[in-house]
Amino acid sequence: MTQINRITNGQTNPDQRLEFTFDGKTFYGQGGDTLASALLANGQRLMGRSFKYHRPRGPLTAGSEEPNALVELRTGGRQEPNTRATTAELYDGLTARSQNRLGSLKFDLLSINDRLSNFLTAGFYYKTFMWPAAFWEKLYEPIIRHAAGLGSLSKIDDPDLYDKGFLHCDQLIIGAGPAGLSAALVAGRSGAQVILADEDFRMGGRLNSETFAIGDQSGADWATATVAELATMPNVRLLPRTTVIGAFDHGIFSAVERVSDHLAVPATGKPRQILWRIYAKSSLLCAGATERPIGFENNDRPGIMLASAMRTYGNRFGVAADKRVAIFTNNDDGHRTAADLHAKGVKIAAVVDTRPDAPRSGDYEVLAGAQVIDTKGRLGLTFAEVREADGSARTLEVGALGMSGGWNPNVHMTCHQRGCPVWNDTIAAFAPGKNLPVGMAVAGAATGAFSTAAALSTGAKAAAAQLRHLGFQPKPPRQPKTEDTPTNVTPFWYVQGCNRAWLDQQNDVTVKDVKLAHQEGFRSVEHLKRYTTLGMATDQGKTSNMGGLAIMAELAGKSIPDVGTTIFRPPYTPTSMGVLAGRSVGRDFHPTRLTPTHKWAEEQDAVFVEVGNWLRAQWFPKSGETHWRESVDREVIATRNSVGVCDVTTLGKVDVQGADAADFLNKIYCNGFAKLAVGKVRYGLMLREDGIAMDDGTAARMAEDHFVVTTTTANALPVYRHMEFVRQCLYPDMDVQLISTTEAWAQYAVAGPNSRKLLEKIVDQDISNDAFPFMACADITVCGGLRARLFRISFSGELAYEIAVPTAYGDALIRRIMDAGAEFDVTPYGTEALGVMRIEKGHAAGNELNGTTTAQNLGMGRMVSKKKDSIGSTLSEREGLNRPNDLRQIGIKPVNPADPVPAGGHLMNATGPVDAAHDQGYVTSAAYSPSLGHMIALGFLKDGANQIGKRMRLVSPLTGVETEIEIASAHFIDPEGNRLRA
Amino acid sequence: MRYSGFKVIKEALTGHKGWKPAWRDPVPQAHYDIIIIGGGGHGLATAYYLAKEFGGKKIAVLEKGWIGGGNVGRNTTIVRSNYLLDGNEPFYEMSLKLWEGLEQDFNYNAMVSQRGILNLIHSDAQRDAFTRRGNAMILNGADAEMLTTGQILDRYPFLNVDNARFPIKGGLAQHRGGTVRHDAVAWGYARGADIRGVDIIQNCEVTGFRIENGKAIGVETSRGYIGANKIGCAVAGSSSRLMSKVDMQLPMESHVLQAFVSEGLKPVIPGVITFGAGHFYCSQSDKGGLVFGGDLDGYNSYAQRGNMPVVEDVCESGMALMPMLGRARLLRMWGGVMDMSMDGSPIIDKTHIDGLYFNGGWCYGGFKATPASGYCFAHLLARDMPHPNATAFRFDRFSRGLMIDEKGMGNQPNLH
Amino acid sequence: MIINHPLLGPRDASEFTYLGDAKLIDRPDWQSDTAAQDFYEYGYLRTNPAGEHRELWFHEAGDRSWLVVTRNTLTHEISAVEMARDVARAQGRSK
Amino acid sequence: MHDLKPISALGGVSDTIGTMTITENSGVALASVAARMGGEVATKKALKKLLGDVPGPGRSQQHDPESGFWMGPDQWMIGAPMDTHELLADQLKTLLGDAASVTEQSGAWVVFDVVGAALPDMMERLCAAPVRTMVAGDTQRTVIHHLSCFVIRQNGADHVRILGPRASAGSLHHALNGAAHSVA
Repeated sequence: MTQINRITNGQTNPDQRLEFTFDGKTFYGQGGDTLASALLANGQRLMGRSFKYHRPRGPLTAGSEEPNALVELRTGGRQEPNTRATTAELYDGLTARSQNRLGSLKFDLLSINDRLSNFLTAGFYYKTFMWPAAFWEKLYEPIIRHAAGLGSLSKIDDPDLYDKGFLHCDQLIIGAGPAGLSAALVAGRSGAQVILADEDFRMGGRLNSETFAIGDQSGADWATATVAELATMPNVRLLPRTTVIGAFDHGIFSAVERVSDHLAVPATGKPRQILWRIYAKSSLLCAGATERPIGFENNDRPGIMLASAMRTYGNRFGVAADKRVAIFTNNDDGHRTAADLHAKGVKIAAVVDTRPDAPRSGDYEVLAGAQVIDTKGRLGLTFAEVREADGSARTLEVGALGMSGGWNPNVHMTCHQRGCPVWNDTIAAFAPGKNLPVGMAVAGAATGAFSTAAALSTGAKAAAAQLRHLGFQPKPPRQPKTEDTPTNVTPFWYVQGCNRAWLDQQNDVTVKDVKLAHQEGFRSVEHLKRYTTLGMATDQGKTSNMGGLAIMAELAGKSIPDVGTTIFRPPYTPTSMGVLAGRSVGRDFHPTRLTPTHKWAEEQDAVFVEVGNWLRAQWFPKSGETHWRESVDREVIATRNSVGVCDVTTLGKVDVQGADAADFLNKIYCNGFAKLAVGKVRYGLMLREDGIAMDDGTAARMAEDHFVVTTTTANALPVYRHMEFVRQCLYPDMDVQLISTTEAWAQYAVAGPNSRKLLEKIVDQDISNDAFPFMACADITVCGGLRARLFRISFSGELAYEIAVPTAYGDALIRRIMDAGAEFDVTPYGTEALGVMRIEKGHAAGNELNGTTTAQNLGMGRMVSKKKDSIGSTLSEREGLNRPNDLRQIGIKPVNPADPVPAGGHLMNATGPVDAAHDQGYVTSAAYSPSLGHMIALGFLKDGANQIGKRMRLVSPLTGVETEIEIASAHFIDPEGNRLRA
Repeated sequence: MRYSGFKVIKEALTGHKGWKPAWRDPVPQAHYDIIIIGGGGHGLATAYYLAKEFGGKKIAVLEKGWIGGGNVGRNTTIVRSNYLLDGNEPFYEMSLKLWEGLEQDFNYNAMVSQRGILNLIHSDAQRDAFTRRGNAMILNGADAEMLTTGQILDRYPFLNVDNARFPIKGGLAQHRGGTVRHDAVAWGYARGADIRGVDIIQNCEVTGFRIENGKAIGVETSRGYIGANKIGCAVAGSSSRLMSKVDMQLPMESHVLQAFVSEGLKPVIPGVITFGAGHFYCSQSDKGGLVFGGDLDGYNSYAQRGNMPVVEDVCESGMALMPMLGRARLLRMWGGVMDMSMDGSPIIDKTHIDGLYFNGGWCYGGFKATPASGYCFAHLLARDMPHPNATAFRFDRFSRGLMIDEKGMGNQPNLH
Repeated sequence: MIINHPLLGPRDASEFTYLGDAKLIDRPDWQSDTAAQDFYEYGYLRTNPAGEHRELWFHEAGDRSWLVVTRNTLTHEISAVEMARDVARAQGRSK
Repeated sequence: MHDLKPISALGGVSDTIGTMTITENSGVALASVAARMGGEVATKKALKKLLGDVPGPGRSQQHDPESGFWMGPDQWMIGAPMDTHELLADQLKTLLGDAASVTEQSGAWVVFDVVGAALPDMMERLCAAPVRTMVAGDTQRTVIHHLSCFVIRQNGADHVRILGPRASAGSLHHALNGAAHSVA
């Protein structure tokens, strides 16, 4: 198909012939085209269907405010729904499909909704579909949901990369139209660090769409030359294809650069888009303005568009919207479109100007005081019905109609911190208000100064003012001569008496809907928006909000500013979720932390498990083992019978030094530490200030003024933060220094009756029971001199040690331990076996320290020293935390050894009802104990301490389990603790 | 005027002339039996149930702006009763049951859609915790089901399993959970209350309370003094500001919670899904937008807007869970101000001032709680005793050590 | 947001962790007769102002300093940033 | 003398991507020094002697054999060649005595040297540190891919040293390489 509506070449490149398909049909466009301009060049006006009534639609605009021409771009994992054809940069091989249709774009079966529109008015769904209740999910809603929505996701993973980046500048200039470019010149020449961002792939803004000159060159050429000069300045960063999406607190902006969206596929290793976080000392908003449509019957047919868009297609893309066009305007600017297109040989049927005193603007008919009252054409405009000033009717045969209802400054970014725009009568529109985001100024059309001359001068002035404030000496240049016509507009929002005149073209909100909402009492702007969905479409109301406001004002007999405005929120244009996520996706969602034995464990075919960001060995399967339980049982038994080794590096470690170190620990632990002897370790329980258990661990006194504190793996960070809070904010004069050493030391538990024998082969010092008893600690050396630490502590309940060496030696040490332990058949064990043994021993862990349990609950009530002040001690004494029948940690075993005792189950009395009212407690941790030959569990039970031996029921209706169990001591193994002292 | 399909058709054929305002715009009377401060979901629901269930007469709702302009219109529209603790679960289950009959009850289609809610599990400890919770739900008469990864993938085939940093190991489902068209809840309650004689007074800001020898007797407002026998405050987000007028310090902080919606898409996400290894929950509205949210911004704020780090954090989680989302676009983001209480649970209680009652501290739970909150607050106002399902929501639970801490985060509001 | 660190200058707030009201510095005396009430108010009651708020931030991904930031909760404008340790000392806290 | 062989987090990996070279530097011994209360003056005096100058907030002192940077109030990280200073912590403790608390940190960090013409472009894809305007010795602790890292502007014009948590060396390395590819 030829480009029948390509009139000149504008700024596109005819030598660059680009092939693309739309709904499977092949077309050709030129370099510099958008998808919309290329389709229009090919005479394809119909590009989409509206949301509710499925009306045929073509482009209303030539920019990012487009409500109608939305397509599914690309295919497969790169399929991108709701892409604006008006901004999609054409590339060779582009494929696009129309969306939101049932059947073909031409014959959309759901266009039946248009016939039923009278029944489907604003908010109709709130009044029906209520009977019978069950039908909503089953019948009504599925129908509505499938009719609703626009484009579709592929359901395939997005294959592209997204980057994030951070930029710093003195001045961020948003928009590279005449105002932005002239500002950038001033700023660039002043030596300031400048960022100039524009959403378009070609900088210049309206200058590329207009014909008037700047000095002795065309506006477009001036823009090109200016951009070229800016590009030579090292202190200026040009960001084309970059949308500043939001203004956030303290001068932080977010911007999305579309690096590869104009390519079929991003280059290898290169991102599709970049999310820039811009730290700007000042910002200058030069976002321009957006033209307004006019409300009249059937003003939504393909071919009807904003006059400025028609001009953009003509001047920039060299495309006529149609061979015969008319203009409907209430201001002088509309005439420009007629004049420009006329000069390009397009037939101007007439300029319909609502103003009785409409000017003559060229060699074509101007109908003063006339209005377009209706249009015809099923899939595209064919006729426009006009009512002339004298009331007589007139039919114009046209394929395109340009609407010019005046211009709205693009104030969006000025509202992102809830600033409110103010009404400006001369332009009959809202302009930026007072309370702008900190450090922001506005220039050019965004302020309501619509002439090119005003844009150049206000841009330069505003930039200079900001830069002076920052201590630069900018020199505003002499501005070249250029267009400086005053704005001349007579407000005209919609043709009286019309009903189906579209305000929000995508959401199908018409004048009639706004009137109905008003009639039903939805009279605040927020209520109108929410009830009619006006302005809630993907164009965020850029072309529709004003019309709605104007009609409400009329109905309420108020002025537009009295009715109010709607505040714009980020993002300025819809933003892909991919770029907001950046690289933190898939396996890179969070960083991975590996233990010092990771490489070695992989060699042992360990199975790993995520513990926070850590990967820990869960168990070490041996050949022949078919079920994880076999491996875990073997590891437990081997450890209890001989010796096992487990990497416990992930436990948090904090180095606490200073003269007041002991007093400090006395504050953060509820039990006492002042009297702990050097060379000894003590278990410590840490409470939150609210008296609830926060974390537990050990503190080893390496010297008078030096402790090594361990935390649980999960709480390493919060506990360190808490300790710094206590140190800096509560006891600022304590001589204490803290630093985390979690990753500085590789630490392994060596547990089991043969653990001493094993370690004696490695440790250089005497570690006999006398020399190194239970709960001893020391700086030692291993293997003939490597500095190390040894702690005689036991999580498993066996004779056990934890040995630590600098991380770099962790790999060597585990291998040495395995060699030295070969004669004892030393067995590596993972987190599962670790868990089994701690449950067998009744040690509380994460499942028990769940943020709601007290020392009492854990059976450690007596640990809370009353003789001293420690964090949480006072609030731990509240009555509610000290009731006689409070939950107590207990052990649980099945009456029938074969029965399961699932964690998460609840405890009920042996007889009586099973419901919440009779809930006695719950199971926190459970495991199969190979030592005992049945499952065991830990849990919390009301008045548990006095229930040992009681028969109860463990119920888990969720998993269909009900087991008869017996309450036992939590210490299933070696309750007297003989083994660990052996 | 009763709404029905028949009525819609009749009006369509007669030019929609017959539609009346959904609620009146009355002038404030000099005195009411009961004044509810706050025309949000909870305030309107309270007035509705007072009038409908407790024979209340002469009731007014005072709203400083437009009804439904607060959190009831700024949330992610999720309803569920998947709570763990005794103090909470019966209350939220009561709320879910009220949702189930709500539309027929107040004759307004709020699009209560029980499409199910799913909490994903990524670790064994999480499975233990969710098992305990699921059991608690069932023991309280709610529904819960533990799903395998396979069952989950049948319904959500696009979830990331083969390249996940935190693999999905199952999920706890509540099939009766789902979503509700949030604005319609406020409008439906307003209309239902208005029909029953409640005066809904918009643009009427309470500027102070009139207290006489220890008893509240009325409120000063931007539209003059209004007397009342009882005054109920339900102004989530502004609770501390309002109660400071009677020198009350509350056990809560105000925090901003952002919510997001994508461009309209054809149906892709059937139910409500919650990521267990990051901050992300998501559903798809009937209009086609993906409605999603995550964590608080984390700092005290009364500004109904947030900042980018949380936006990025939420989208990271969304992409980690559903890599297809890279091609979807975020359309709008907004912030709501949450009363974050000290244990993450609400307060429905009398104050130390006779005749002054308080409802607030809803944290994230506010929207789903709307019906039960209204019902129980109405019960307290009408009968001067707490509803059996709301006995734990008292002020003094903190001084007495009876916190209701679902998350186990303690007295730090931004962690709940 | 940007927090102007007294030692390090402007830093992105995302490097910090928020705790809450700076009144948390004023931990009550455990031996006072009113200790129970004092700790309840310290732990649970907040003025939660709509306006200037003195609050604690921890420079987690920075120098590990606790800061007292004075920030307007309506506008997010930050008017002062101090080292919490200095504030604590100035308020008479010691050991 | 013991015979245990230390290994670095990534075996001293070095990649060249475009103009950028990213190398794991396994030869740095590290120890933290925190002045004790009342020991501030003595500590600074000793550090001045050791480093030539005491780096203030946001600064590092590049000096041979020991170098150091400011970590926090009255706290510094000292670095030195591993082969000569494996016992750096002990050496510092001897030097400082009770004036300061010293903690061995060698194992806690992975050290990358990032060198190349595209350095500023690469770094701005990684963190908020204003690498373009940072001068030699400027040091910032900041976040790279969720990891808290030190970014140190070295004397070489296009050289930064990055210290990150050793356990996450692989993730950090992956992030650095990814950024290098983006700007290659």
